[in-house]
Amino acid sequence: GQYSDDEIRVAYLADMSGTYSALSGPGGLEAAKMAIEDIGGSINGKKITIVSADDQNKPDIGANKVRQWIDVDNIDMVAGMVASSVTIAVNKVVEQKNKISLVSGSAASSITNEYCTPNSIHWVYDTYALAHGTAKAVVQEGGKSWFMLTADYAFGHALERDVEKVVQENGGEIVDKVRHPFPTSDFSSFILQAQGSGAQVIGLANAGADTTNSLKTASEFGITQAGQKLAGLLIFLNDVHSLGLKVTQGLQLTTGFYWDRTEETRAWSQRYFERTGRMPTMVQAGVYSSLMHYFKAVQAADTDETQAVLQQMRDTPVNDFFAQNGKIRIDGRMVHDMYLAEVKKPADSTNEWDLYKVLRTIPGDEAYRPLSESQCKLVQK
Amino acid sequence: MISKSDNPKVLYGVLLGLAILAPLAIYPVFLMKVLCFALFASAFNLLLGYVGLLSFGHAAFLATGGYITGHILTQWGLSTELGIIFGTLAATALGYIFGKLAIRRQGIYFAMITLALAQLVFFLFVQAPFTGGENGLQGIPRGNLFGLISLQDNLSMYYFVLAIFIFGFALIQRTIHSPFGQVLKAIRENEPRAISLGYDVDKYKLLAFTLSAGLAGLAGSTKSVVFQLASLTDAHWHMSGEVVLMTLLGGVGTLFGPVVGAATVVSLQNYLAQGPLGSWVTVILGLIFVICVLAFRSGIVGEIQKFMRKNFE
Amino acid sequence: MSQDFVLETQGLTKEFKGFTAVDNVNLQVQRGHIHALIGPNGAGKTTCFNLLTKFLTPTRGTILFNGKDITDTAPNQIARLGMVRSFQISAVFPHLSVLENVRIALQRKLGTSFHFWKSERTLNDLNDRAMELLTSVGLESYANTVTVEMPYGRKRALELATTLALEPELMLLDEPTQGMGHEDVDRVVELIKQVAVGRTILMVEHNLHVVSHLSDRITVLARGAVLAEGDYETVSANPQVREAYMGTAAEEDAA
Amino acid sequence: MTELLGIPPQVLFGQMLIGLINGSFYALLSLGLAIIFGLLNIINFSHGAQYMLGAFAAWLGLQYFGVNYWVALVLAPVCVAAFGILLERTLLRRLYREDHLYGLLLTFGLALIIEGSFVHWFGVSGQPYAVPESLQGGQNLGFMFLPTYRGWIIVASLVVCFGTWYMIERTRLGAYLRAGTENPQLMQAFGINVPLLITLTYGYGVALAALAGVLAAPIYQVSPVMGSNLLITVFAVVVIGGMGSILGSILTGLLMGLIEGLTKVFYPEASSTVIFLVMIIILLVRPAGLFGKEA
Amino acid sequence: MTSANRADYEQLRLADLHAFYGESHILHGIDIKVNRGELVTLLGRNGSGRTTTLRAIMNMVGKRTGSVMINGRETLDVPAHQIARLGVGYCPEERGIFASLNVEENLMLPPTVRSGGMSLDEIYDMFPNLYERRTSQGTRLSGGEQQMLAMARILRTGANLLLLDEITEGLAPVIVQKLGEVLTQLKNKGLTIVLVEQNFRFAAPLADRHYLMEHGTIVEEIQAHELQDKMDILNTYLGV
Ligand SMILES: Nc1ncnc2c1ncn2[C@@H]1O[C@H](COP(=O)(O)OP(=O)(O)OP(=O)(O)O)[C@@H](O)[C@H]1O
Ligand SMILES: Nc1ncnc2c1ncn2[C@@H]1O[C@H](COP(=O)(O)OP(=O)(O)OP(=O)(O)O)[C@@H](O)[C@H]1O
Ligand SMILES: CC(C)C[C@H](N)C(=O)O
Ligand SMILES: [Mg+2]
Ligand SMILES: [Mg+2]
Repeated sequence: GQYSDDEIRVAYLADMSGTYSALSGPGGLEAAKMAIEDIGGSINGKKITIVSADDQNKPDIGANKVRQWIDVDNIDMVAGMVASSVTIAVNKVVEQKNKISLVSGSAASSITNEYCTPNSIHWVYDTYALAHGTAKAVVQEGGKSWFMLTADYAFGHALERDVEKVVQENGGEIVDKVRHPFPTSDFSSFILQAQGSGAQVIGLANAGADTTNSLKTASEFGITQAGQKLAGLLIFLNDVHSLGLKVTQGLQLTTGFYWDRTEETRAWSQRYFERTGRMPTMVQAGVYSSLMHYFKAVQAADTDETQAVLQQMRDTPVNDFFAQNGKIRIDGRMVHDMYLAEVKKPADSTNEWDLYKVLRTIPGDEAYRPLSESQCKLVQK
Repeated sequence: MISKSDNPKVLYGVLLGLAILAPLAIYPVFLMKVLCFALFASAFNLLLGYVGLLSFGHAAFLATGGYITGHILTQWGLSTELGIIFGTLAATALGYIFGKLAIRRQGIYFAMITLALAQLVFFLFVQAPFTGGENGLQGIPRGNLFGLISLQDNLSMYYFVLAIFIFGFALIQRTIHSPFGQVLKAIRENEPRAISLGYDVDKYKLLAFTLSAGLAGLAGSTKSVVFQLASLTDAHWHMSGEVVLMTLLGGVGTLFGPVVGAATVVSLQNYLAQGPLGSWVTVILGLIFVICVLAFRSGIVGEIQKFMRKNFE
Repeated sequence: MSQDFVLETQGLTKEFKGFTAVDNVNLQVQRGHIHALIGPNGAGKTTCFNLLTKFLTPTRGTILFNGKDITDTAPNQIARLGMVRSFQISAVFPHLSVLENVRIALQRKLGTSFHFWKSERTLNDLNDRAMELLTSVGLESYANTVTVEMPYGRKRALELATTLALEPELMLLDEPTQGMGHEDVDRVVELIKQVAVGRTILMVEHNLHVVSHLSDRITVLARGAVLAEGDYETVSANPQVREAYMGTAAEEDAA
Repeated sequence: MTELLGIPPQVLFGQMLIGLINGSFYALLSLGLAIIFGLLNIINFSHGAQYMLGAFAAWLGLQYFGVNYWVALVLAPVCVAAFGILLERTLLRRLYREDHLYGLLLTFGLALIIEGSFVHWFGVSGQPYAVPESLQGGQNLGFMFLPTYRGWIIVASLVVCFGTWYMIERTRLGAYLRAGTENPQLMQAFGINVPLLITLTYGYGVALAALAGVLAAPIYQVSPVMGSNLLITVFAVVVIGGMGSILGSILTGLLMGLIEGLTKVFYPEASSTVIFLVMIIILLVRPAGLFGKEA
Repeated sequence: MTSANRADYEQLRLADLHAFYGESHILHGIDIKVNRGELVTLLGRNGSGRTTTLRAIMNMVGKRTGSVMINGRETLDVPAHQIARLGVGYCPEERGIFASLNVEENLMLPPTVRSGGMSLDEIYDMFPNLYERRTSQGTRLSGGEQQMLAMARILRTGANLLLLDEITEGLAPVIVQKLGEVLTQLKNKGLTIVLVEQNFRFAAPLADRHYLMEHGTIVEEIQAHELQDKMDILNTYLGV
């Protein structure tokens, strides 16, 4: 078949040192390397090489890096991609240069909505799914009035928008909201405002350190004792791990992956653990899964030519430890089951990484925005 | 080297030759980035090195140039040159306003006022509807030069950027060696004396500040066209700090110092980040600055000049 | 008007937080005079000087220059009107050449000082005039020296040359001989005599030797107010002045 | 219920109290900066990193040596100060005669090194540090629930700040410090060991930062970037207060905390910008800052 | 009585003293000897190195070689801050008044190095201007008042070897006269004084000896009684 440079060149772009590095970062790179090893280091006799870089969560750095990778290093695809703002910028370049991007880190549902491109696939989760998992569950359990605490940037805005819609659809209301600068180290006054609002639920539309700080502050001000409930709308395994169960117990969250769910997830995660000393987040698992799917498509199509590979990827359902029967839609959304989980009580946890109890599986079609509501330019109506 | 530096014309010729041939060996987009930052640092140096004013808010001009040009090119569909000219003018105007407010203060207070003003500008860019917030202003078209030459091609874009850089650099060089430059020098040397000779020093500083802001804006406008993106990074105070570092690293008050400093910093950021030392980039940058401050205080170009003076005079 | 005053103050007063440093001073400097301001330490001479040159704002009172009220005029404007101060601490541009120092003062009149697009070579037209001025203070051989490298006394001379370039009507000198050795003192006295031709000079000076040799008229300040006024003989004969300021030194120094 | 500016008074007072708490951190940090700037003429850009080191020292101590909060409160500042003193003796010392730009640059480089290393070792997601047993819980003040620990922060930092102020403005040692700031050589000629004085002062300034770090550990996450986020704001506080003014940096720290708190009620997006707006206005009206002496 | 109180006790001795500022070599081998209770002057043109000599004694120059004996003790390796403790008081040319301290704090600043210094009252008696302005910020004083303050504050410390640089500069003649009287008093109390002066008329009647400096070396030593005879030498060097 046809292979550019006689090699398959992949790239990994993520926040390697900043706020989001623990949930993606070097751990995601390790997952990518596992995928390369597992496929045998080469496909159809063509060697696989990988480059990686730190985008520092800055759109300009990410986009420039990818532009250079494509111009100079002739990469065929890029995986990883964390901050939504970076992803949207990178996807523009990737589209312009006709390469492939597999997005595992970002959350904003706009990536496959108003910013969709034919060259990108959004793999793990998105804000729509988060809203339809966590927020919906909370409203249905009776948390009708909400106070939104939102990170004041693209991702927070998207999450806030998706959550508002879900809450209203399910008969709840948003009584008030406040946007905090990104990042913020002190949440006390926001928490105080949330407290003053009298809402039943405080929805945290932020991520990483912002979420962990909000949670800690809330516990300090006795929010839960006073009868209000917290909904962390985007919580990663490492957040819970670092905050500890005492602070986070009972928190409900939506995730695209949890290591201790099935035999396959445990087996893969165990291998990952042996290499990194940590259990994988959904993003890190997603990096492996998305790359593996890509490699298999290259293998099957026997080329690394963009459109051929993309076609092959779309035509094949995703079936691995990460997703069962996942399918890639025309707008770039990889639709797969999501899970509503609850953080365990310290007493119920048997080891350091025994953190979640999966409450419910949310079927993919319910979790993700239906194409009928899509604004993506690729979707024919 | 010696004979070259004895005759600046020869030196300039050689450098120009190198600049024209460079994209054959080096990735043009990287070179364009270097040129943009070199112009930015040179503009900053006009202020710090030749007027003695440390602005800690120069990012605001870089960003203003970038955003305005980006907005014009994406929304108004004007030609690339016009977009850049308007971006530059906007930064110049902003520079005038900053200057008006800050110029009466000195030293650290001047630095802090410029920082504070730049923070307000940053806030504006975060909040304003047209900037795309955190996402940045994306998909700026490179367009055609004079409606003829497509700039989509990296090489033609490169020569366009090189021309802009040379224009900016020549303007700075001329400013320094102009009657105006003489007065600036006098002000830096002994301000009260310059006042007593009847010079309205604030006006001179203001003009210098405005010029510097305009050139910084030019760098930002050009950069946004090259990368087809204007983002908050350019407006963040880190950027204001970075340009100080570039300038000091290369050599304050030397013509080529900022250029060398910018090239060094940009290369480090570009090439170090992808190597095995990836997660140590910050640490390595930190180390370099520490070493520079301790051992090569006049910056790279400054030290070379000192060395030449010592050994060949 | 019977007498022609270049500079006049009326009721000039400066208060610092309840302390009156300059107290209702009426000073009249006659055209063509060398006028000295003397007085004991803390009498308010420097403050007075700073008021006249706008480095301080008066609490009360007016300052008239050629009959025009300049109490609220900006310092650089005053310089343009023809009243120029020289500084107590040597005021030169240390890293410019001696010639350039003088040229800076000449340059303003050219009207190209904001022209950042012109070559500095256009300034060479001023070199002849600058050399003339340097010659007049005996610095012609130093023209291309970097100013820092000159001895102290010469810097003073350069400063005078620079000031003269502005063709001031009135020059204000603050302790022009402070910190100088005897030789230099004499040279500066000579210099001041030279440049005083056709101008008015107001100076603050402690060296009675200098005062007695140069001044046409002397104002003695004490505790912020005028204690005595007149020529050297009159003033030095005043018992109050002797007690507050001169002590028994007067006769020796005037010698 | 009556409302002030459309806000229930409970919320308003609550926010002001919260502001005061943040202000306490600003005060401690800007005090340290002001002292260091005053005596060493160095704009200590590594102040944020040193604050972070304080928090990390407490965290590491607890994690690996079982050092409890109260011991850490003393030990961490001492350790970080010792580290600071080492830096001062080996590096900063060489720069005293240079333009303070170089001090700024050096300390900036140091901050990059320190923070970069910690990011490499610990990642950026914060490490938790529990509120000490005896300071858990809180008081219902009627208009708000004040966690005991936050109350403690206000008290502790006020005591430390005003103690420091007293020492500098009212004692002989303080007079040496102030004079040493202006003319170290002459102080030396008067028989005062200025290098030692400088070293100790730097150590003290750093210790204040580290102390703030320890105080912060239980309420913010202990993270390598916790300091750099705060630093630029603290600079603004120092300048608004008037560079080198001890009292100015303390009072302004508290005041800016309050203003920030209020902004969070009315226009939260601007809360990280408002201090800069205040700074511009203050400097235009009072060029030397609120408490600074005009040159 | 210890030897330290004998009249011929050698309080300061410089031998082959060289001093440098960075790379510039300023003093080229100075030899000076001052006995207890003597007042000697250093005369010379601007830039001849008089200030540098005093600063070298205080270890305030970049580098120095040779020998500086104070009270019979070699001090070349003594750190700057310990020199004052040997009983040396230094009044710098540029006065060195501290802006952040008020007048009284300035006065009280230098630590006492020996007993027997003047009391605050005595000082205020001598300089009433200072008493009047005692709560003002130090640098708000007029030039002359600052000069008084700089001089006064080392009289408080009890130092018995005074290094005074141009103390009459900028002072009104009456004050200069008074200072002359003060110096005579101090000398009579047994203090040793090294005086750098431009004002020869002021220095001449006070001094026991004069050292004439030129280009960083001592070119002439003149005893007080030889002054008349050597007027011409002074003339060539100083233009007196
Ligand atoms: N900014 C100020 N604040 C308060 N007092 C001041 C200030 N400036 C000067 N003074 C006081 O005003 C008085 C007059 O000072 P000024 O400097 O004018 O004296 P002078 O006549 O020049 O004395 P000298 O001959 O010693 O230089 C002094 O007592 C001084 O302490
Ligand atoms: N810090 C310094 N660095 C370099 N050179 C210096 C320094 N201080 C003084 N000098 C030089 O040393 C020489 C001697 O200066 P010094 O101050 O000792 O002279 P002086 O006899 O006291 O004269 P003055 O009357 O000016 O006080 C001069 O040439 C001077 O330029
Ligand atoms: C990994 C995530 C926290 C990224 C973030 N939610 C974003 O999309 O910007
Ligand atoms: Mg005076
Ligand atoms: Mg001297």
